[in-house]
Amino acid sequence: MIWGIDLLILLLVVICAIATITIKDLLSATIIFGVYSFLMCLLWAEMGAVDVAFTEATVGAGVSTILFIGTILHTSRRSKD
Amino acid sequence: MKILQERIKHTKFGESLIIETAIRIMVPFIQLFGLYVIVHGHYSPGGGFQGGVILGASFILIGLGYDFKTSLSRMQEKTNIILGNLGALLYTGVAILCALMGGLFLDYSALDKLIPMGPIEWRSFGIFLVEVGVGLAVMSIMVSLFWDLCSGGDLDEGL
Amino acid sequence: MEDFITLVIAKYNYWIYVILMMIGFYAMIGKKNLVKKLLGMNIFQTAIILMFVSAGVKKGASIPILDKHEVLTHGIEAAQIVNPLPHVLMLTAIVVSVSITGVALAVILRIYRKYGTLEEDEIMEKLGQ
Amino acid sequence: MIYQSSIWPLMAVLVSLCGAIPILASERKPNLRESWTLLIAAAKVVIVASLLPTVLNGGGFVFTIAEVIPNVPIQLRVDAMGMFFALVASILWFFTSLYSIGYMRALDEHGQTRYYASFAVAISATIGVAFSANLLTLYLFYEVLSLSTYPLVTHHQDAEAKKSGRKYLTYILGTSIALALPAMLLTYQLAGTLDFTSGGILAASGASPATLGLILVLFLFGFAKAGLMPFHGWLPAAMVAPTPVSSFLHGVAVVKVGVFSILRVIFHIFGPDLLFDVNLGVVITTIASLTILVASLIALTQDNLKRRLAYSTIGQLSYMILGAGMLTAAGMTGGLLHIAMHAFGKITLFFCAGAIFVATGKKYISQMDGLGKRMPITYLAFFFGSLSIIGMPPFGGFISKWSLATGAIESGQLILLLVLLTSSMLNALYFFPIIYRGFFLPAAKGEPEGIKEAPIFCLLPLSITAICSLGLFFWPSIFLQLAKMAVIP
Amino acid sequence: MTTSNLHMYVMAAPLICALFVNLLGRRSRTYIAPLTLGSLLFSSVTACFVLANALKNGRMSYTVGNWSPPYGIELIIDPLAALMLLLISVVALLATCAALPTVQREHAGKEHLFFTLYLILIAGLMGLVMTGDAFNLYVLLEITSITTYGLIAMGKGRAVLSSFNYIIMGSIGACFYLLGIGYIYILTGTLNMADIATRLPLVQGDAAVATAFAFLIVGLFIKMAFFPLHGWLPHAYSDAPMGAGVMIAPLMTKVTIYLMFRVIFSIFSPDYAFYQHAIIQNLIIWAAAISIIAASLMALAQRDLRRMLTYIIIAEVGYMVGGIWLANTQGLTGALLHIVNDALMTLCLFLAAATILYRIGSLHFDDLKGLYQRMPLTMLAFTIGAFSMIGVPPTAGFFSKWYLILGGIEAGHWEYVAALIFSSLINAILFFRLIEIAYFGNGDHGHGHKQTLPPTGSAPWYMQGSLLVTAVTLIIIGLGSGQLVQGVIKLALPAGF
Amino acid sequence: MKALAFVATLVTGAILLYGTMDFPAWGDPQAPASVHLSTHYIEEAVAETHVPNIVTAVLGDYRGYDTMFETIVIYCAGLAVVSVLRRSR
Repeated sequence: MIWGIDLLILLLVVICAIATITIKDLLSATIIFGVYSFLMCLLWAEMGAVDVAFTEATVGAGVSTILFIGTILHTSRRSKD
Repeated sequence: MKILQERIKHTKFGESLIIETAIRIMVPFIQLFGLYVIVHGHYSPGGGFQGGVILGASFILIGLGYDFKTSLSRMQEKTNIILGNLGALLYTGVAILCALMGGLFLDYSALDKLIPMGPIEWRSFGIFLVEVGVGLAVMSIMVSLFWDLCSGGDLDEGL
Repeated sequence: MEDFITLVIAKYNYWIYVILMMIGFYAMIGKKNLVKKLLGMNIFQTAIILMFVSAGVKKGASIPILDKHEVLTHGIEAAQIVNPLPHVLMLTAIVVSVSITGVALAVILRIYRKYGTLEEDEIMEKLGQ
Repeated sequence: MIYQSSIWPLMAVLVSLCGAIPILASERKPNLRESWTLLIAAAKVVIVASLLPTVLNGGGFVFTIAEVIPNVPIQLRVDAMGMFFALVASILWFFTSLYSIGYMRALDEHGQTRYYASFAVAISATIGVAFSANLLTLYLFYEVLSLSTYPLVTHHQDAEAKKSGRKYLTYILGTSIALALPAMLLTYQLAGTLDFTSGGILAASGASPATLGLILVLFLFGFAKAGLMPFHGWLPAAMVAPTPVSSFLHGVAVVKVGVFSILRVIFHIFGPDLLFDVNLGVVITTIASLTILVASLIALTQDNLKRRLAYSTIGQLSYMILGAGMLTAAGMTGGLLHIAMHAFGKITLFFCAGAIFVATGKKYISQMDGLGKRMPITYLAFFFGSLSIIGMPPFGGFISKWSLATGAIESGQLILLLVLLTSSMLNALYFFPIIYRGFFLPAAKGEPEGIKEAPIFCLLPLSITAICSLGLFFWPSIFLQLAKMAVIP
Repeated sequence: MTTSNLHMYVMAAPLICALFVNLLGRRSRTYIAPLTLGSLLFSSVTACFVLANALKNGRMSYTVGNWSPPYGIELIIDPLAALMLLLISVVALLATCAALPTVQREHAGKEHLFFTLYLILIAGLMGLVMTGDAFNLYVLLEITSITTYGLIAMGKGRAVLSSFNYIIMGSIGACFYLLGIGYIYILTGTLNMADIATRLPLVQGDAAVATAFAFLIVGLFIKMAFFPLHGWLPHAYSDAPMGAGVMIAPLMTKVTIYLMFRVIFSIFSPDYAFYQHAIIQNLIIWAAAISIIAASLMALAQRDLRRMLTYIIIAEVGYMVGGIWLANTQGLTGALLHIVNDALMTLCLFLAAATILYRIGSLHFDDLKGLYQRMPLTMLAFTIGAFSMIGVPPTAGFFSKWYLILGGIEAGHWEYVAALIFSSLINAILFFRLIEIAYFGNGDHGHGHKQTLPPTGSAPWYMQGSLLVTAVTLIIIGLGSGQLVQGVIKLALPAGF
Repeated sequence: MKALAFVATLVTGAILLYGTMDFPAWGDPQAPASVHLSTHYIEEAVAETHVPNIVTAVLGDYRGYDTMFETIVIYCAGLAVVSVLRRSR
């Protein structure tokens, strides 16, 4: 286990999380959230939790993002904060 | 003008031959993989839930690549709901069946009285059964979530 | 100082999860946009999942999928395999989280249909009239 | 005292409670409904009277309904004190039922079914209070009584009734929840039981005098039905009710339930000895004396006949509490006895007020000039009643007042005697003008000629109760004996 | 195998029937009522046997899947859990009688969806009271939440907004609970409540245990709408469809309070929860007192029956939380008894509200004039429920309040005692205001408010029947509270109380 | 409002951080979580259920009750979405 990569991913995860909640365009925020999920999934795979990683990859980065996008397209992309 | 609008409505916007073909080729493999993940959950990562999501994703992909109507025609809404119900029913039914067969709730080895094949083997098989149930339910619900959320609940116009 | 650095090395994973959790929590209660709140909720839940998964990690251990015959004949040393229990729990938690997300999105759609906006303060203004 | 287990106390309570059902059922047949009412009233008198001999012989009955709280069951018990009150209430209910029929029919009131049903529940609760074996049971029936009288007070369902009903509930329910309930809980916490035991249950608890004083004050004001000032305001307000309600409930049942509860607390929760030891009798007598004097003075200024009677009631109620507060045998007997004597007197007065209203539609004393000549029986009865209240011989009121006065002397607090005498004088001052106006002043000009006595159903009960007040002077033995047995076990 | 599966059938019946309601109900409406009522009736009857068994044999440990306790999921059926099972099934059964016609009117075409969610919610609540596993509790908590979100969002008006608000708050609560469980898992390595309880005292880290405790309790506080965290409840419960509110309002908060009881006594020890942090204990009791007073005052400001009732629910939560944290026998007895009583009281009032809504089409105070003449039986039951809320003997509400106040006196928490009495008074005002409106107003001189109300028909007999049964039960429970306390609740109190 | 949220977040985070002080070091094989329950699963699960993927074994059998409700949760989510979104006909 190379803790450099570990730390890098963790840092990226935090950056993605902050970006997700600060970006005003909801569609972008959702996509970044997908990235966040995917990074999370990497992290867990690296920690040995393959099943969880698998699930997160299919659900968090996949279906969840699509659902978000579907909703946003039916509502509005705009966010004041 | 009106005719033009009609025509725009009928020519499926946002579709290209490449995407359609790619999806047409990919979907069966994705579904196969989904089934593999469900069935092979005992020996590799995955299981009912992940496989179910993948199966569902294949239908979602149809909905994304083609249009809404096509995905609805591939999987009837009614069938979908019945499948989801059957999945949940399979799980709870097995659980109850274990209790009715004289064991405890969800004690798969009690099913040995039904078909004798060894209590431990039954545990393995019981897990398989419920995984299939989970897979069915999850697939159906994922598709249903997609349909409803991406069409705003009307099931006519999708993404 | 030495102690502090060892503490950092030993615990930084936990700290990252606390930071993520704070980000999510803040979005849930501080943001006005309903979708943002929901994204915050998802971040919150992933943070918790991260915590659980971290709890199952063992240095130098392998994934919890074994060789059936090997194990049945020779047995296995528990320290070689990561702790599978948190994984199981978190599978459930992920499912729960996606279910809630689904329901919340449906509710958001209805809210938009009714009020034409997703900003909390604008909705409140509309209600006030 | 040996109590024998028996279902009859429960029957005494239930007979009218269950009686409410046939009354409600026969809504469309007034005659049937009124027959039910009378039948139930008669049955109640019979049941209560049938328990009397045993009690007079020093026995008693007990019946446990449910075991609700450790050491505190919901239990009925018939002892001398309860018997005393139950007897008064059940006899007078019979007369009131008769009177109600006449009154309600003459005025053609609406909602008579509800009226009779509520009345039946109310009398049930009254008997329940009388036969309660412990404070919890008493509280239970006390609350039932408060709630069941609400429809009676607000019978007219107009704005004034609404206002009075609100006031009524605020005072009665408010005090019972805010004051009596905590007091009861404190008692339970200190004593571990709530059983009425002669000699009291708090004596053994070793509570400090301050705590005891607090509990006592909470009880005194908590049972606001007794009308101790400053929690008396509901009684004049409740006079908007039809007169039979005022006469029976606010002359007898409701107010006496309040007094009875306080007497129970003094006799059987604290015990006179404990009160004497920590010198808390003074608290009771002070509050009671103030109420007596102030209420009598206010009564002088009232022009509405029923309101004057209401203030008079407030004053008279405090006599009973005053008697108990003297903590002497004679005083306590007098207090208890006054329940009966005042009941017979006051109900007569209210009946007369009602009869006047039925016959003439008049409510105010200033309009009643010269009525005595046209309604001689009513006015004579009124005369008897007021004499009894004032305490003149040969009327029942004299006996209780005499006993009270003896008690005051025994206790050495001569100021109390002064209070009694002053108040009697004030009583005379606010009653005699009415009679004087009735008999000796000429009727006002423009008075319609056709005024005559109220219907027979009104007239009969009031004559009987008036005669009873007279008779009680000569044959007070049953009540006297019961009162004595209650005070000296 | 000596252990019985009875309690599992209690829970499984609504669960399985829920799936069938969805399958068959979409074909024809006629399947729904028999399936729903049948399963709940079965549950109620079975729950009686479970309770009898539990009283006879004492606490029973049941392992799902026949794995010995720390490895498999353990269920605990003690008298209290059995009592809660019975309570839930009976309340649900009675509520369903009112829910069926209401839903038929409000959500025609969606009944199968409604009742599927409804039955799963009931099954989830039943699972909650039995579980002995901390993580299983989380999953079940989420089941109940997610069904509730759905049910509430089906309502009219601003229901969706309330539902979203509830989703956010509920998720925060559940996440906090999960965080607490995570901490405990990291410290002890187990999820079984009994196992945690044995291993927790050996754990070195005091800070982590305290954090875990704080998050578990705060999470549950959010879920039960305890005072500063109550903001979501009034809207959520008053905007919910009446059919759902009738069942959710009596059960949800009560079950959560029961869970708090379980967490305190099964995971932690009373010694840890109450005595090591006396400041926290005082703080919570103060919060309970403030909660009671504030919620009562808020209720006073409402002009709609259902909103008023929701605020009363918050006040009642204060009663029970305070009672548990008083940490003495009387307080605990009172709190547990009040869980039972309050569920029935709230049920009675909500059933009455549902019946009135069905008939009149509105619950605004101005529209309730003269109800005593129009619906005497309903108002009679309502009055009994109101008396119970106020605490008039011999209705049930009086007796639990009795124990609670005694507990407060014993513990010397006078603020709590004062709050209880104050709230009784406020309740008296609240309900008598209503009773006055319903008793007096003759409806015809409406002051401009008299709009056209939806067409009304008299409520079906089973709706009124369940209401009357509830009202009578209130009195029976009141008279039988001695037996209830001695026979069940005394057995349920943890050791040392 | 934002300030309040921020403060609440900080307080929550601080408490959580305070709690992590007592945690075992990250990846410690001797941590309580790694030595108590999970060893049983790792060592016995295959023999007891004949499933080599321990996660599946625990998910499907040891904690099958959880998983059953997990399925119900997602089932409910689907139903809830349908019931919330569909306009009633």
